[in-house]
Amino acid sequence: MTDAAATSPPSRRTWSPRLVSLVFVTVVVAVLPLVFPSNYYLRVASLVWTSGLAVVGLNLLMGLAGQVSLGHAAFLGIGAYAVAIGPTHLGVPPIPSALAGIALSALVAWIVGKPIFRLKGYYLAVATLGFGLLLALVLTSESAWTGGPDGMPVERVELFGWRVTGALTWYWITGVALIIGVALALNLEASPTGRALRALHDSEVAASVVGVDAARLKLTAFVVAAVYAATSGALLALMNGFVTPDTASFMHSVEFVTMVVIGGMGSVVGALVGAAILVALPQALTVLQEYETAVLGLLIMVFMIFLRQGIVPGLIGLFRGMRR
Amino acid sequence: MTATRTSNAAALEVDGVGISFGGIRALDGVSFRAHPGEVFSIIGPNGAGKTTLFNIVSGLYRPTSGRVRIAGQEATGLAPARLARRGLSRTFQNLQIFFRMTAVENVMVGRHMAEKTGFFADLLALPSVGRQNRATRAAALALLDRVGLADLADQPAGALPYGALKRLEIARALATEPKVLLLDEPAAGCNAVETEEIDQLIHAVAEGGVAVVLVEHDMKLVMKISSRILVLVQGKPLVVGTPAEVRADPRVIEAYLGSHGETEAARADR
Amino acid sequence: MAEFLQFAFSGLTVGAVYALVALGFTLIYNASDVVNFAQGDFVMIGGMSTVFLYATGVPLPLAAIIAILTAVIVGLLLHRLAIEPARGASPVTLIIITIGASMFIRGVAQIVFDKQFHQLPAFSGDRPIEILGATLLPQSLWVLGGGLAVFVALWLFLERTLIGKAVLATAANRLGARLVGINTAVILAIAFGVSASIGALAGVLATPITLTRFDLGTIMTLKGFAAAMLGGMGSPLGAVVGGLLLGLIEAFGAGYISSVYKDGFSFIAILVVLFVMPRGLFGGRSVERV
Amino acid sequence: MSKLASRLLGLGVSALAVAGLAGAALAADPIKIGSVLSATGPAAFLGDPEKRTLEMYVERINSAGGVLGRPLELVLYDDGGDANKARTFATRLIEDDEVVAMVGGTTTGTTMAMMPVFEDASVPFISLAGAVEIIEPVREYVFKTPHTDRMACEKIFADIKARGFTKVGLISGTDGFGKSMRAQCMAVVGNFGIEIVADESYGPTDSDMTPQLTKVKNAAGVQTVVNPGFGQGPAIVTRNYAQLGIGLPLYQSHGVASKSFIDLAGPAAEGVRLPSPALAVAEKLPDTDQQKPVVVEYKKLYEEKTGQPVSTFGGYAYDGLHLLVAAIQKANSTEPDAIRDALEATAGFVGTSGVFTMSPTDHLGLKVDSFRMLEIKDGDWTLVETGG
Repeated sequence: MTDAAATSPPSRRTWSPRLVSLVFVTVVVAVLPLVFPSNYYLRVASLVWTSGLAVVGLNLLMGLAGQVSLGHAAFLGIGAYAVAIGPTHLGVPPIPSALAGIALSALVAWIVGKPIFRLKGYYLAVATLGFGLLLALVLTSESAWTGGPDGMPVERVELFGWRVTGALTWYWITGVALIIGVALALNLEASPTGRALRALHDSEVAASVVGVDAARLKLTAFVVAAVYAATSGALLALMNGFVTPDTASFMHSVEFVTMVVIGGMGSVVGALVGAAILVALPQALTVLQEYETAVLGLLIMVFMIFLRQGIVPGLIGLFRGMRR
Repeated sequence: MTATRTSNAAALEVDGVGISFGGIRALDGVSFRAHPGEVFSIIGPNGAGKTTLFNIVSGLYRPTSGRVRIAGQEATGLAPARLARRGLSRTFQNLQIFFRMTAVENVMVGRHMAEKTGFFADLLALPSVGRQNRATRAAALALLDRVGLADLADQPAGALPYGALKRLEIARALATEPKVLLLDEPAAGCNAVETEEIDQLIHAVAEGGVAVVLVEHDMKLVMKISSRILVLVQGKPLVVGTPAEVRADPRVIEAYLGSHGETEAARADR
Repeated sequence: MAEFLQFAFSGLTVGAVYALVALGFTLIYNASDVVNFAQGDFVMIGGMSTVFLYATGVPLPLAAIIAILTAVIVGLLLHRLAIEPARGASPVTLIIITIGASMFIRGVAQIVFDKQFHQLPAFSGDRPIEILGATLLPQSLWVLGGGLAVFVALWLFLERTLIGKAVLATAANRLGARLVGINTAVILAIAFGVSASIGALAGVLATPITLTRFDLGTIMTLKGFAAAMLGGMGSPLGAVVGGLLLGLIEAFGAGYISSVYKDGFSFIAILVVLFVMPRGLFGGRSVERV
Repeated sequence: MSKLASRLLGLGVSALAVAGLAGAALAADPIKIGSVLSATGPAAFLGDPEKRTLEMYVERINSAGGVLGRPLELVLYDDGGDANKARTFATRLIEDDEVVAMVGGTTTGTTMAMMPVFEDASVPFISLAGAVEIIEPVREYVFKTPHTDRMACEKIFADIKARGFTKVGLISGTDGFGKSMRAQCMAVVGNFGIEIVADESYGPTDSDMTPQLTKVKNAAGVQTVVNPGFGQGPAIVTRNYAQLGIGLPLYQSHGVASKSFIDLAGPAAEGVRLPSPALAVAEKLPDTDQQKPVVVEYKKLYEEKTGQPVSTFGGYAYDGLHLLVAAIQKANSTEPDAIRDALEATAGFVGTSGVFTMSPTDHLGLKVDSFRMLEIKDGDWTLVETGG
């Protein structure tokens, strides 16, 4: 994305790659149901959209601001458990619960992010990892509230007496959420805030001497990413009708980071491709039975070795190279 | 700028600054004042502590001793971003370019403090954001024009030659509308024509009322452009004076210029 | 007193295993800035290979040696086939490659070996040693002794041998090392090999106590990484102290406070340490160079 | 760029389509049975024997002529222990593979996540997971084969009571199995006049439990210790227990009723008691036991085929598959609703876990007495006769 923007000629056309990405995502979401043979495909696509939403958010933190979080699934967990705990234990309807969960997730990100973002590189990674593990531990241990390691059911959403259910309904809900998420991310990327974040990624020192408040901006990106993740978590829980602490697990966090990097850091479309690959590939690889884990690991290595910028930026690069 | 100013306030005042790294005194008792409109240069052999001094003044290092004041106000140990708000900006000896952005975007980042849109406006891409982007871009293009890079504006910064990057850094620093500008070897790696252009640029910036503090190895440039010069040797101040005084000072010739420097200073004289 | 001592024994034994994994992290990080997320899988390879060789009748010491060599070969292959071709890629890219490698190793292990838990007989019997009312298994002494021996051997290797010094030089300044004629690719390969052998040794020593399974690597990587960061990434002393400290915090936390939040205490401790010392206990202060 | 990306997406979609098709083209008109198991991941030691058992018996049933003259087709997916993945595979079984029933769900977490899919689609689902919540409250289409953890607690406490103990120390795993069983034990302990005097836990990947056991040991008046848990934890607990020389009777759960537990725990396992299905003591059952032929045959076949000791988890899969086959035969139909009705009417079915008799209010159909109390003696299981 950044690459495309970088080489496009002057002022008036700077908006266009942004629009292209948005239109592309919208068209994909709109057209897929026409070609899908069964609800199962809708289910897989809905999972790609929800994961994609979280990854687009994480990409703002990793791809734009250049900060790695190894505990991002924790925010997914906050969103997911909010819609589980709210209706079950507190009598709050699902949608207000979801909004409360998203707000809580932003608040937690802000409180946790303040001290954590004084750390750099791997130290930041291990601090976010620690935070994620602590949250997952709470979700697993406080069985009275969370149902413990086996998770808990989530009440179905009811809107004006209409029970929100069915694969196609959820496909559209998650698809629209994704499109909104992508649009906002693209807006941010092209704004003064986004510019400052990108600057931070390349040289924090240079950004700070021109007045960019690095700590505040990183915190902003962290909070935004947390909001995306919590939204994704709430959608996932409502769609599944069930949550388990796996949602917030370390492995899930690692999966999100892998999605960002594989698709291509800094690229919104890349984030979606990353999510699509890691969600859909295991579905396709089931034919390999027990070789699945090994093949998936092998594919991740091969992708990263040959397209080290990530799939989308890497392929764009290859494509340009061929044309020359 | 609300607090009382000390009399005869310098734009930048460095008072007895020193710093130690792991017990080694890298800088000791350095003091100087730079006034609006002047070019104040700091010279010295490699390892004299010039860049370290810049890093203290710009808030990257916290000094072990001494004070830094900007426009008469205490500024010791403030974070770089806060110093920038006080009107201090700088360039870097080892380039700190935003390599993944275009040249003009690099300068646009320099306009960060002047940008008025809020976070939520940015998120929703309100019309004000579009207007702000256009205004920022126009200002950045004007600055690129000023440093002679207008036709490279939309090139990725990573693809620009070294000399152009040096000037790009100056444009980015100028974008903050600084009161004090620290330039760390702006002419390094530039050919004669480019050096001449930088000379004129620095001159014009100072003319505009900015206090320019310059670290530079090109003696010819330094002697020609500076109003006063501080000579640092092994982290300690040796002399402060006009180019003529410095050139004439035997301690400088002995301690720093040496036989090689002597000829260079002589050449600069011609 | 007996209780305190018992917790300490438990913490030191587990901590020594963490320390060995952390040492492996440190070695590779020093030579390449890469954090190898497949580090824990070397522990699994060491343990599982020994178990399966021993089951086919190979004597235990020989099985252990073959297992360690297997891990070294895997480590060298990992470097040659996955890290070396991606040279110059960003640290995040390299991390993802090692995560992929870890999945691959785990995936192959569950086919080559199996998915069940396995154990090895203790090297010097199961009779616990009683000390002031607390008990210690002889195998714990093997683990602690092994940890100490590896630390000393690593120190001698780095300080007293030419190759070791080359590793240190590469860690300090890669470009400089290359300029004085050090082949940094070879150094990196050595780092992967040695680090794999340390991990595998930990697996062999610990299996009689902790048991082993094909996916043991994940938790080992997590704990070893945490220990290395607690001690300060890049410092061998930090790795050892970090590992032992982590083990002790877990044991005392479980013993004196709450066993439910045992893993929580160790990460709270890490967060607290990092807030006070942003580069870990022995990470040293780095000055940003601009 | 958009072209490229769309082509990429097209590739992805066709890959999905291929994967979907791969399962389809087999023998004429087979009966499709679905299964989602945790054959890899942290619960692999449960899911793996289940998978092997299902594959082995589907093959045997088919070579013996199938069911209703039609072959069985097993559509098997591995969820890696991830509930979200399990949910997706459940949808795939219903929507894409159109199975008539499902035998699977290795853990309580994955089972709970999949249940709504089968309930919504009105397709019977026989779960292989332990927790009592799966069948309480009764859900129309959900059944299960393993004893509930509550039964295990009751069996253990009855034995403890019979031995005259009243003060119990508890140390449980924090995985789903351990936590669920701990909760059930806490719920029923009062009925036996027994008091819990210590309540410790350990994580599923912990490698040393001496601190927790030291606390249990020092708890006032503790007379015996119970360890709800499965996987490596109980083996390590047993070893640490011996290391600390605690010397009180130790009870494990049915989660480790397999020969491999004795191997892992070594000599420390001597004297350990646990409730278990008949499978663990197959050959030692009296000839009059109606389960004997079933468990002896299953054990022999499984161990020959896989070279690994038989486990109760594989036995749950055996029971699930055979309950289903019996129901299909009885219903003489492959209509999910007919199968469901036949399953609910199961009576006197002899499986590895016991004799199943289901009803509209009982979708498990086992009683506490189908558990046997075992004790490890000389490195092998022996039956204990208790008054409980």
